Amino acid sequence: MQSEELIVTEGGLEMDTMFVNMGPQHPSTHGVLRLGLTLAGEVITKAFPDIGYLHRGTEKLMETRSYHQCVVLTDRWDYCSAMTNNLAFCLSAERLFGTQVPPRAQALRVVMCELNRIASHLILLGTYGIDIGALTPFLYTFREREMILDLYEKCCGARLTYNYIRLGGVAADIDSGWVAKCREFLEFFKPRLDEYDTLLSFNPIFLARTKDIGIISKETAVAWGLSGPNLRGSGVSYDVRKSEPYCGYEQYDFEVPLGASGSCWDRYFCRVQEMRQSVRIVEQALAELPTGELMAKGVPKIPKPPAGEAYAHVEAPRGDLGIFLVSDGGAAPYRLHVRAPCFINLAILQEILVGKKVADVIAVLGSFDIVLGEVDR
Amino acid sequence: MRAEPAASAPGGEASPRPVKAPLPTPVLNRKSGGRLLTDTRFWPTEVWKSPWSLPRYRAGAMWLAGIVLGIAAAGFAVGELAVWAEKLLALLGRTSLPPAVAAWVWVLIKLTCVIGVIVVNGLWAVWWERKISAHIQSRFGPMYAGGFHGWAQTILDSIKLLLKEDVTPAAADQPMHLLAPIMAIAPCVMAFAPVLFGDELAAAKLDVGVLYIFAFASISVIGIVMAGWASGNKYSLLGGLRAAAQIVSYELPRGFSVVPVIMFAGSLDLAVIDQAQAGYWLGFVPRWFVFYPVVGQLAFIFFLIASVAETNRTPFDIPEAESELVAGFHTEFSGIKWAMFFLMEYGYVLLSSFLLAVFFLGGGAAPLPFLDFIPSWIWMVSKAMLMMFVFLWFRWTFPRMRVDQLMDFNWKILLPWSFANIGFAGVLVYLHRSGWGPG
Amino acid sequence: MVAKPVPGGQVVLTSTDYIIDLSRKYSLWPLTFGLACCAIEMMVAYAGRFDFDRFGVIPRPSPRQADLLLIAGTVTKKMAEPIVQIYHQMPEPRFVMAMGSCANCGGPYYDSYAVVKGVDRIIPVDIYVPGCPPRPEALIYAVMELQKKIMRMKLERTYGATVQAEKGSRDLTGEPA
Amino acid sequence: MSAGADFLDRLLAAVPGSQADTPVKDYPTVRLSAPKDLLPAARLLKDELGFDYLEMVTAVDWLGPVNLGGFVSNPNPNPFTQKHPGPPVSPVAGPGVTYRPVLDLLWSFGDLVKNRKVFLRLEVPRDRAEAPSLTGLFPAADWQEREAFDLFGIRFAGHPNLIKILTPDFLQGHPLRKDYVHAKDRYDAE
Repeated sequence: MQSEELIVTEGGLEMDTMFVNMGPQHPSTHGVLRLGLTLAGEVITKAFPDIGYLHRGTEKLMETRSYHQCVVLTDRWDYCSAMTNNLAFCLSAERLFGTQVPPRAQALRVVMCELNRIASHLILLGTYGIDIGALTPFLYTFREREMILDLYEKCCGARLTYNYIRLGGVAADIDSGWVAKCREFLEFFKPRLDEYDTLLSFNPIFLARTKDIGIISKETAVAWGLSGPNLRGSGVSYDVRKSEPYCGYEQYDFEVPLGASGSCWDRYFCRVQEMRQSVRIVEQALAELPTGELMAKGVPKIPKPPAGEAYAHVEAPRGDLGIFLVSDGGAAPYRLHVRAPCFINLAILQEILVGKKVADVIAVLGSFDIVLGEVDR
Repeated sequence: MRAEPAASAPGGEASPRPVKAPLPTPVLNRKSGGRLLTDTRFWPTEVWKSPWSLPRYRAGAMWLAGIVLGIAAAGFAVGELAVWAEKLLALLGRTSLPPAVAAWVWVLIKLTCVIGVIVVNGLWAVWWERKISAHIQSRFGPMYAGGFHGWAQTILDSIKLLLKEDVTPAAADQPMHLLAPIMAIAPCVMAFAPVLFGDELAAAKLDVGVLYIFAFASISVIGIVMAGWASGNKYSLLGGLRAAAQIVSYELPRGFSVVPVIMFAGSLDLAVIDQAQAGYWLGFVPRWFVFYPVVGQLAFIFFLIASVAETNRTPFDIPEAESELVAGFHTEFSGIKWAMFFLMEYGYVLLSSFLLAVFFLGGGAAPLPFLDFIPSWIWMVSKAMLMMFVFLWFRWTFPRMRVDQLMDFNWKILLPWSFANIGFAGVLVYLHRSGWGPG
Repeated sequence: MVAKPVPGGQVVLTSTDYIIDLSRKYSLWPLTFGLACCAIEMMVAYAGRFDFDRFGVIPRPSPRQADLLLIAGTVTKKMAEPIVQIYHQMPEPRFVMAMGSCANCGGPYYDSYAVVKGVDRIIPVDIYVPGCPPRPEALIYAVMELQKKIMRMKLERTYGATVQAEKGSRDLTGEPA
Repeated sequence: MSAGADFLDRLLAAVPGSQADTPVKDYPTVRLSAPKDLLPAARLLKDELGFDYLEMVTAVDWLGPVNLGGFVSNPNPNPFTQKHPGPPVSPVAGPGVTYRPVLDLLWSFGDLVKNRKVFLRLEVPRDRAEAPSLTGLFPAADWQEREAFDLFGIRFAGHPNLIKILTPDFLQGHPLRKDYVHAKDRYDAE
């Protein structure tokens, strides 16, 4: 797409454009995304995001995997928050089977998914700081994230791809030491959030770089189908945990933080406040953790669900993750479609980046918090 | 993980179950006194009374004190050697060498000293920055590269860089690609001529020292733009053009913020500026230009900001902004050519910190009267290192500004204020001339 | 003269070899280049707890200044050609580390239509790191293994992975074939 | 979903060839009979009924069990492990399901204010899969339609740039079709 044609800027100045390839290997594209930017000087006239560099075709692979084997592949979509991928797939499959998950497993699912939301937002905090140039918050946020990963290691054994939420329940139970350790982490983490606010959120240079950059109005956000903190940053209050509560979210009270103007800073600050709400949810969930068994009865080794279709969606840290599952009665899902929030959030870049400077591209792209594993599936 | 074998279960229970083989004893972590591996997991939540109660904290403090005293002792030793320098000069004079050749040999000796300072500073500053950045970010810096705290890290880095393959991209403009690093590092070395390393310790005694330094310091921007253009890579072209805009526009406030100092000292010669700051007010406040009522502090801050921008360091490091333009103007340079740009950056950081020390912190003058016995060059080097610490510390705490914000800040805030500061200096000099101002 | 016991015979290193290998061993600069989930574990390895900087490993943004190409994630067919381009942009002596089972042999995507089954099909590889994703400790152990391998390199054969290309990536001794 | 069902009757009344379909696991679905009904239905949903949030555009290929030729795993270089056993679950046709050579398209519209959701379905013949594009009404459909084109080969009339989005450029055919057979390329050699 070499477009070196002449353009006339509004000031009547004739400038020739330069095609810059912010290619698959770039320090701040958060993975393998290629942005074809047509620059006039430092201002962008046309942006063409090119994806597919991490397309592994998992939707095709799942047509020859049994339901238990599919859960493993779901970890690798949004690898920053693997727990919510598992949850979305298991909710959709349980709707297909009609199984009822025991209350203790539901509470454990809520605790694990909220901890995963905190860990995923901490990754954003760190890498967004690096994109804007502040290299130190990355180290502090990853130090807190390490503590969450220790908690996951204690109960489900893995650090990143947990495979913990299974069909009909949860894989392993947590021992009493885990609850004490988790409370210790929450106590340690609350003052850290205020520390990040002083370190990065209200830093004058950071504000100057993100305050009124990449503004998305409510209508464009809804028209482009954004979801999650990107939609709530523009002020549209749509959270799947509130609109269609699953796994018992209606028992916990938490607010949904909204942004004021839809700028990069609002999307970023929505995530910081969401972490505070997640801490509240985990505390309430740990307070009255029901007892009982972990897996629903009667989930066979090779499950063969009745023919039919099911759609379930979950509030993943990056947006509204939905799984559309079709079964023809066979051992493998006949068709599985993932409504990937990052894939849909990324499409708006073509419209948002026009007229921005090169430095703003990084600020806007970072504020969308995309993970290429989920974009390309 | 039950360590004890099942046989030790209470005897009374009739155990139809076969006695299981006892679990193998787990592998204990020898270094941590035999505790299980998982127990050694350390969470930052463990709060201890005070850091001094930890033995390794006290050991670290002792090491630090030892290093500082070692440097002070080395200072005395070298101080005595300075006497030998006079004898060496006299020896040169008395030998049968004609005076012109003797002068040339003396210039060569001074030249090797200055180049030695820049190269050794290159090694020291990179290691120091990696250790500072590590400890700011709650991690260890280089630890294993050559023994205690990775002291040989940068020496090994430079040897490796010397032996890297020298890649010149096909799309590059070959001669310019080779010339760019030379054009970048040469002015930096030449700018070090009049820099004062002690009360009279300067390579060349120029009475237009300040003018000379600023003239040569701004030539290396040509090298950067040449690097940006010559490597045929769109990112480096953007980086080179940004560097040209930034360095040239920050030259102005840098020059104007030094004018009050020159007005107070009355001459452009660094030695005279240094002498003008000897002595103390009211017995203990040193007569440094930074302590002049309003003018000193403002000039110090403006010069510091402009020097940070001059050396392309955060928050002004847009020419080699890592997250935007892959590696800015030195994207296509590998091996020793890239090391030249790195050396230039740390050379200018050293130059700026020495200038800050001379102009504002009374280079060579002891802060308190009774500390006069320490030689002047130790005060100069310690003030320069303090200023270099400020430069390095900026890089790990500030985010990066955007190109137009950076330009607005310079032309709309820094430059007008430095003009105003010259006005205040004029008022101060007038008050001083009419008898009752400070100094 | 330092004689190093190595599988398949002795390798005699002169003192200059030792110094050059030591300098290459302690300043391995990888490229900031993450593909998939292993990239997150690589970032954790750079972060505070498993500090890579202790070994002198600093991520460099541009391939021109990098010695180590750390393939962290699934190598898809669309990404294969850029990876080969980056590999050839890196100056000698360069090393390649395949991190994670996707980079080693395709991993959980062994029968996918869009994945290259292992990065050694397109570029010669020095070190394979098993795991999906491998723990940061495993990554640090792999770097230490690479450092041991570098210490066995002799002066006239000082380019790492390319030598393996002629003799297949299994031969580690660097002996003349 | 009875409270929100009034919009269903208005939709069924307005769009001629549409009738309520078996719900996709308790979400109301409407099956359209011809591709030309899609645009009026979408415009009605967006303007009058307040469904201005297009969530998902996807398709299901009802040809039959998936053809194993679409999965290519290279021979295992390790001589000691036994021959590769092939895919874990051989896809056998389930009972009571009628396979037919058709691509079943699905659109999901959401109303964020009143918290409602409706699914539109449309069956399109496999050999010339044509459907009108919704990018005029909903920009969100842009990339999802390109993905449906790339993986299923459905041509969306009126789409600004209908080109490949996910699969590599040299990949022949549309992978998610049940009869897709993978043509070996240079990365699958030996």
